[in-house]
Amino acid sequence: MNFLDLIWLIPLFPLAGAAAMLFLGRKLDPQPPSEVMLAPDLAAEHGGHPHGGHHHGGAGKFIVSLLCPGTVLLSLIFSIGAAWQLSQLPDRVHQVVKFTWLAGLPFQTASGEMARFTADWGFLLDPLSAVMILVVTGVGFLIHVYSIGYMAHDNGYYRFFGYLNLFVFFMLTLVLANNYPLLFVGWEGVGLCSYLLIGFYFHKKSAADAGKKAFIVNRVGDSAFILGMLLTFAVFGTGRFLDINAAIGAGQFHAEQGFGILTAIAILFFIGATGKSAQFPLYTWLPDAMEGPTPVSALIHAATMVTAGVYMVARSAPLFQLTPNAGMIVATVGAFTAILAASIALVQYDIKRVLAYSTVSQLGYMFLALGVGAYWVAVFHLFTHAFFKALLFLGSGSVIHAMSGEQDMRRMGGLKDKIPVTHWTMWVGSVAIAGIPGFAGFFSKDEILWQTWSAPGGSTLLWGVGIATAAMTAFYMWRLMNMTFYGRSRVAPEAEAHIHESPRTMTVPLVALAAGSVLVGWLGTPKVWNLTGIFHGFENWLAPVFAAAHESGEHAHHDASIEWLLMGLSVGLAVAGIALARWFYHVNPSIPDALEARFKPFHTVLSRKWYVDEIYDFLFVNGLSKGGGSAMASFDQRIVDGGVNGAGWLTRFSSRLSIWWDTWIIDGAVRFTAFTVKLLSYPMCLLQTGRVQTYALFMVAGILVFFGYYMAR
Amino acid sequence: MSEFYTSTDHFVLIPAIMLALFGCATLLFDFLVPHQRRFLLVIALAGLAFTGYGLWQQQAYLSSTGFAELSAFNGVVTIDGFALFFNWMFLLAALIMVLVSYKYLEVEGEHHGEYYALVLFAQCGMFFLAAGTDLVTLFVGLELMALCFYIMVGFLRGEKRSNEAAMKYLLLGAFSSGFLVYGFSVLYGMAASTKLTDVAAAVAARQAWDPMVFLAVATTSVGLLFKISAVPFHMWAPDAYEGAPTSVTAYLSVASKAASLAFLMRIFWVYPGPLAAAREVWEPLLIVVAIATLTVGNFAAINQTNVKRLLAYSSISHAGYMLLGLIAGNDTGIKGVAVYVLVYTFMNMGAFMVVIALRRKEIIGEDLDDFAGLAHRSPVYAGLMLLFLLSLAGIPPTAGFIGKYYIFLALMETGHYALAVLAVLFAGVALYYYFKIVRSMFVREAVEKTPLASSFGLRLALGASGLLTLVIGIYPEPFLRLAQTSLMR
Amino acid sequence: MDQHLLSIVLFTPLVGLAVLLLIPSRAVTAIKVWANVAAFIGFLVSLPLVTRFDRTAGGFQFVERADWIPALGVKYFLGIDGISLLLIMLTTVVGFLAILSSWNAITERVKQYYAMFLLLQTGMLGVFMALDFFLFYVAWEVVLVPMYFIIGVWGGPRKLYAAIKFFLYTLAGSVLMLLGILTLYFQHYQQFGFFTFEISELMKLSLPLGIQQWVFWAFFLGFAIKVPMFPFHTWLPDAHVEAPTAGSVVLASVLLKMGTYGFIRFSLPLLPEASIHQTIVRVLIVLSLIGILYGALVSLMQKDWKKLVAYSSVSHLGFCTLGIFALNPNGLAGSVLQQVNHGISTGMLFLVIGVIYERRHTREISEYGGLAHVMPVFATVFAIAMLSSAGLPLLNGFIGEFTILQGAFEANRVWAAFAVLGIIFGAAYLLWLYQRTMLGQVTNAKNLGLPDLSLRELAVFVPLIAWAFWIGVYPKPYFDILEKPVQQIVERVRPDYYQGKAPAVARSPLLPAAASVSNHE
Amino acid sequence: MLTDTLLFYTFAVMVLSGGILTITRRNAVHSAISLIVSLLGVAGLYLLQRAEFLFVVQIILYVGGIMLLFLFVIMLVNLDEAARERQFHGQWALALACVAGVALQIGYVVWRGAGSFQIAAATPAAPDPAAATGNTERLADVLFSEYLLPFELASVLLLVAVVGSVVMAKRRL
Amino acid sequence: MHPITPLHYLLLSAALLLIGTLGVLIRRNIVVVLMSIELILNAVNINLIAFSNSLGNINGQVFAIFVIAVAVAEAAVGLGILLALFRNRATVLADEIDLLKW
Repeated sequence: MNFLDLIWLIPLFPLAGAAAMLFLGRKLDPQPPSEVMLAPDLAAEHGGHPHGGHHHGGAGKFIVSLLCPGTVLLSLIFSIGAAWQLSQLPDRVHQVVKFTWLAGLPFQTASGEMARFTADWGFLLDPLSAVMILVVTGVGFLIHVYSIGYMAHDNGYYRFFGYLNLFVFFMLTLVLANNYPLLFVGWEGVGLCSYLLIGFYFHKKSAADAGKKAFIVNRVGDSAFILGMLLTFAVFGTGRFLDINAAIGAGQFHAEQGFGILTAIAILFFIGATGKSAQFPLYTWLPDAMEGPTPVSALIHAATMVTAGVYMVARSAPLFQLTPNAGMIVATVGAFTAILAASIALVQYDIKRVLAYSTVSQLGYMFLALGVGAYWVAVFHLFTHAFFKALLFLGSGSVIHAMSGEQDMRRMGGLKDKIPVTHWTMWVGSVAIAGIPGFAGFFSKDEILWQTWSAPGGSTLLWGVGIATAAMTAFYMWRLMNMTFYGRSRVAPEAEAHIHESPRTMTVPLVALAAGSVLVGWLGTPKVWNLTGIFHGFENWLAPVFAAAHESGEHAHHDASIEWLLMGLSVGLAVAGIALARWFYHVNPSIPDALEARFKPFHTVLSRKWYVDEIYDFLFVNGLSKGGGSAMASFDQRIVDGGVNGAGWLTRFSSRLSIWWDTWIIDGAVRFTAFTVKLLSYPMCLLQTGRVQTYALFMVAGILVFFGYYMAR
Repeated sequence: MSEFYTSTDHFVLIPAIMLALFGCATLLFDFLVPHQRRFLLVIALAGLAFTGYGLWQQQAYLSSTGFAELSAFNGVVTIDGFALFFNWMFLLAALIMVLVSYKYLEVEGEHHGEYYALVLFAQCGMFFLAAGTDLVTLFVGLELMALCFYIMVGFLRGEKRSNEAAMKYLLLGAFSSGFLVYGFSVLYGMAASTKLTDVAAAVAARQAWDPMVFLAVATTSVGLLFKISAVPFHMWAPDAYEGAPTSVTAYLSVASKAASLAFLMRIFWVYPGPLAAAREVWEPLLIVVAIATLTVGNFAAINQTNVKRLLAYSSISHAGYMLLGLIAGNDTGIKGVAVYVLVYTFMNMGAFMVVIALRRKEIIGEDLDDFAGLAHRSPVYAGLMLLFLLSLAGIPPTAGFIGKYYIFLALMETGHYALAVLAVLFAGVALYYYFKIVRSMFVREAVEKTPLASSFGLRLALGASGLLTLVIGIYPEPFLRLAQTSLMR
Repeated sequence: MDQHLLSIVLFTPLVGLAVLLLIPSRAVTAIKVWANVAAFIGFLVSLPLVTRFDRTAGGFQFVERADWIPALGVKYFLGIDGISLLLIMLTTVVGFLAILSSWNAITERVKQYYAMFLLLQTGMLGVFMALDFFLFYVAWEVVLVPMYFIIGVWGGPRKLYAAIKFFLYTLAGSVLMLLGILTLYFQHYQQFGFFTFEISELMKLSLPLGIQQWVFWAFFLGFAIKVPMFPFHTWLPDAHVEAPTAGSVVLASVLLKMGTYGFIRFSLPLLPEASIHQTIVRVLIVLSLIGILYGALVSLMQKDWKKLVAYSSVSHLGFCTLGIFALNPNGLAGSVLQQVNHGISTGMLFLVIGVIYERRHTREISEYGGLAHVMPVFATVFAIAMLSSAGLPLLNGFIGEFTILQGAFEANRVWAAFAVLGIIFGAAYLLWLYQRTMLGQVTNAKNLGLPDLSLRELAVFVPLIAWAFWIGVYPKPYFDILEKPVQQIVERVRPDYYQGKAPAVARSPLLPAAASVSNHE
Repeated sequence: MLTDTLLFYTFAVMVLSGGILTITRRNAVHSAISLIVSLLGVAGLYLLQRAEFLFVVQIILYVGGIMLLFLFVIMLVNLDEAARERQFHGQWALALACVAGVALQIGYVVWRGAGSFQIAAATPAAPDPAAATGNTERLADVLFSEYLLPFELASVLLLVAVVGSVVMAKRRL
Repeated sequence: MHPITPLHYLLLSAALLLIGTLGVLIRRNIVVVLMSIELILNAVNINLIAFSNSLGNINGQVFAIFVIAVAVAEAAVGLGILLALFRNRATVLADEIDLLKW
């Protein structure tokens, strides 16, 4: 069968699953969606993590666990089929348009000719989107499977899977869309799902708040994205990727040196991306998003959704080619975010937060790559990162599962033998992310660094930042490994009791992902290794997409020696980082505390995450009043009071103002009129004294006026 | 027939004669066979019927011969479309009034033949107010009407408030008519004649700002504006309206106002309009008066709690609207005034009739509280009242809107934009106090449950007015054509 | 049949009313049943309008023209184009659902209640069908009275204040509008020698800009108060908060649209020069933008559930006016579509409030929380309503807002930038509302036993939800319906718009040259 | 001429002084008396103006009729305590001011347009009408030809007056 | 000694008119108020007669007759009402009858 023409089905399978869950879910899984609780204190302990034992509850639940991963599997199969058939095509582009979705009316483009404001319900399959759907469906499927075990004892089991499927649907729509508006549909959709899934334990206030924060921060980015789209329409008269690329390819537009209209578009898109992909300054929602169940963190906040921004920028590569300034901004922001997040990750104790910041940092890497014009590398890193970061999250999930919900690494340690599978898989993941040669992370990261060094857009400074980040990454990952699996156990005795390896539904995906984390890297080996064929598969595969990018990106070839040198340097640093971490947290655990004591202020700054949240707090929420207090707590407090992340303080002030305005000025004016009318009416009644001669007097006064008018004339 | 009294004279005079005759008839009948009130009613109605017949004949004659007018008694009285139109209005008002009075007077315990006689005599006076073309005729007609009203206002002789109202009304009325006739004397001095045509000629002969003309204008308008209760000559109205028997109030507020308006128009505008030539003199005065009238009428009405008094003030403001039509002064304006009078007759009498229905033994029924919960007790009455009030406020599709519509249009046509804006805004204010009544009818709970005092006559009149108020609002065509034909000469 | 279709649609509710009056007040159930039936019939008879409507034809269809008051040159002149069609369908559907929704809500004076609703229905339909200004004005005013009673009799504690406020505000505006109408009427008489109120005739007028502006402002007062645009909005929250649920629904869904419809149908075509005039456009746009942000901001701070939604209406209607005065096809079409959307989504939101109010008789947001545990279906419905109101893609709101934004953006990029802010806030206050009421633990014992949606209530929501998704996923039919009329209006205001930019720039200062304006300043 | 002038001023003084006394006398009876004086003065002016018939009417009707009516009423409603009451309304000063104002204005108007008030016979040099036919006949001619209708109307008016005063004055009908 | 012109009569009548007005305005005793009204009407008559004479036109005198008739009628009815009022209120003072006000 012809998968290429059926790509429009790929998103629909999960949608069907989601719909089924929405309508039939409660029938299949009759237990209440979530027990009603009056006592808030119950909420805390009801973290929603399953406590021990795992037996599937009822046939209904079983059907759910078959159906939902099943749909994703189906999509996976179709995706693979489509991808394979795509590779057979000469130009490796296939577009399927089902119908005109947004059928707007004619309008005048900036240049003045008429165009129609339309957007297809249409799908574009090219190497880039092929990679994405493979990642989404593949990793997505594994995580679905994992969730079967992980969520086994949670309430709203069906709800969880429904949301998850819905997410997959939107994500696939996002990556398959053939135009910006439809991409935006997926874009918003995944945002919604992340909101729903973060707030899955919606009885947990923190969870709900985090969800809201995520949604609204994203909305800020989205608004920029919308403007970007509108500007695109104004300039190109269309939102179709192919048409835009064609227009650019046709040389209608020239590279902008200053800040022209194209740069404006590019920057707006990038702002949108920073929202979705948690780049500075809009990254703060991602760590909070860890309130959600771990599989969600893995799928949405590591592997797929957060990479949507990267995908979108890559998708707009031809545009960014024309706007070097925009590219520079992207690179800078990426690099800065990378090192910032990494530095924060150095001192976190919550295992998931470490990973969250590491994700932010890795995304920074990708944007760095995009910024310097090495698009395929960015996508490559996205690809590898999807595997090992998902692996790490799932692993941490498995750990947390084993520790019955404990997330603080200071209460772990020595778990190596208790949960071996988890340990080994996570070991692989850490090695991969640390950038040890042979593992996936190494290849992509190293390529990024090399491009940063060599590409015209790149610079030594950016490279420096990158490599420093690499070293930090190695350090905090192995800090995590050491604190969790090695050394003596610091586990609370009662938890000690039932530490157990996770069920097979959870370990199997771990293993699969671990395998991936080793292998996929080999698709893009460094040029200097002079391997060929499959070992350069990734670049070649994506070549047609970034063709435009490449001519210009094709830079004067440096001599191999430098590349070897840099490679060695980065590896060396990685190893050093690992060693240091082992020394600190395994060999001689006292050092960190000593250091912490020595560099108290610095440590605090890091552990307070560079006070970014506080700064926002100060800027937007209402720092002017209370600065201190536990940062996050007060932050959320303010958010909730202020109503919205960001403009909270401003908002409260201005809306107070406007309410005041309403009641006093506008209504005031009205009431004042009414009041005066009433007021005037009293004297007018009082004139009516009831004395007949007063009346006569008034008549005479009238005559007086008449004559007066005659005389005054 | 002698040349004293030609057939034309007779033909023209028929309605007046009928009214006078039946007036005397009621008096006599009441004197000879006392306590046969039903017959009194019948006689009065018969009188009105004959009058109507006479008017009908005149209408037919005019339309058949195509004459613009038919003047008699060597020109002291003239029947033209204008006169006929207004006489129809008076007749309708009187008819309704007589119908509703029967039960009401029973309730008040003041049921006498004189009452009907006075109604008919007042009609007689009004006839000459609309038809007279001679200062003397008009003056005597006015006084005739006025006297009847003084007496009718004070008809509840046992009632302090009725006496007081009558006294005030008489004193001020006589006072104002003193000025009026003073003005007339000046006019006579100018023209050496009392015929309106001659006067008009004489006034036109002098230049606009001639002091004598002005003296005439000033003094005359005092009397005229008093009768239509325009500010600052309005102050009798609220007291008289409140103190008078409600049926009389209704009649007073409609018929007397309409008659005086006809009078005013005869003097100021309608052919031969003696003072028409001096327009530039009196227009500014009238504008000021109109604004004052609208303002005072609407504002003072706002915190009235006595419905009769509230309606009294509202009728003052309506006088203001009619004046606006006169100020605009073009055909639309005059037609507007006519239409306004037409619709005003129905809606205002209707509103007062509901008040009458609320008057029962031991229940005054004039206060806002007496209206509370009327919607439950008798939804029909409440609905009708709502209709009348909406119409008074000028909300389409009710008759009131048509009237206001013409006024506004006339103002826009003649470029009185500021006045137009003022007028429409006051419509808003008016709505506010009318809806005070609506509110207490529909929203508040009933306080007392005594059934309403309704009679066949009342129901008939009420139904008719309600129907007309609605019909004129929805399909005004025939009525507009009537006004059109009657006023354009 | 076709030539009387509109009259049939128009008068069905009135006939229903007549029959209703014959039913004795005691037979409450009979009254309820009949009212629902009548409203439903009203909906059914309006369906042929859709099926027989010719999308390809410009101009008005189903035209009905008869003398009404020849003396004034008033005609009984009905006719619809795409714009009216959509609003009429909205009216019939929402009207029916509103009546259906008040089955349990209204216990006293049931007969009067339903009578008022049927009367209201006719009035609103008349407004959207009339092609004769007089008829339009009459219908416009007819709407006021029943709404006054619906608020004033069956409303909340401060109902009297709210009701009279609503009435006076709207009346004040509309009487001034009447003066504007009369000016046109008289001008036409002077230019052509006969009186008429027909829009088509009045469009032949050639008025000096001065008069056009005066008339425009007169109209503006009438329409802007109804919409309501920024400084005139204060009647809205009161009216909404005090009105019974169904009242709020109709008020928000249909009544407010009378204002925007007035702008589209009358201000633009009749006063083209004034409508394109710089200052006027600037003022209106600025007011719209203020309305958007301002409504959103105020909503954020509301403690009262219903008031919040009411203020959100101000914000949404701001989008509609923004779209109208972008004066280009997408702006207008988006605006009309957004009017329908607002009708659907805000209607749903008010119904949601009604449902919960019937159960708990309070609208204090702080009274609620964690309802998602107790009433999952309800929570889902609310979520959909909220998302469609917040403009989430694949729901109706997005299509409208996005198209409007395109229009605004085309006109002037800075406006669009501001309007986008409104979207962010929109998400904010709605999410926050949802979170405070639906999520978290059940903090209030009173909420524990609340029953979930009954079938009847669900039946009220389902059509609206379906509609929301339809517009969101496949809006093409709507744009097809709107294309012709919008084109006519745009060509009326900017004759050479469709010829492309070059002249347009010369004519209107609204379109900045491509390079000169960048949108992030 | 001289006699005319003198008479005019005499009567004028009667009229005005009588009027002033009427509105200033404490006792209503005195007011009535001074009103009679004033009315007589007016009658005299009629005579000066060759309106003999009116002169008679004035004497008989007013002085004879109306004044009696007044006096009856004064007797009926015994005004002794009324006489003891304060006589002037509280607003008298204001009223005086207003009236004075109006007086000035009228004066101004008259002075301004004295010319326009100079009434002259439409037909100049009218022969002394009294010589031709008596004033009364001419009056009658006009009254019963030209003013027949008002005359009839006046009868109705008087009837109403009678009925009215009866209705009002009688204790019960 | 200059001749007497209509102007003199005009001024005289104006004066009488104002005196009457003053009486209406300031006298509390309704009887006297009615008298003042008589004064006003007489002022009118002076006017009419003066004009009639100087115009050599008799109509003025006729008019005057009607004015007198009206004066009589008003006086009669006025006094009647006064009696009715006096019966109920036992006062003839104008500013004491103020039940109806505001």
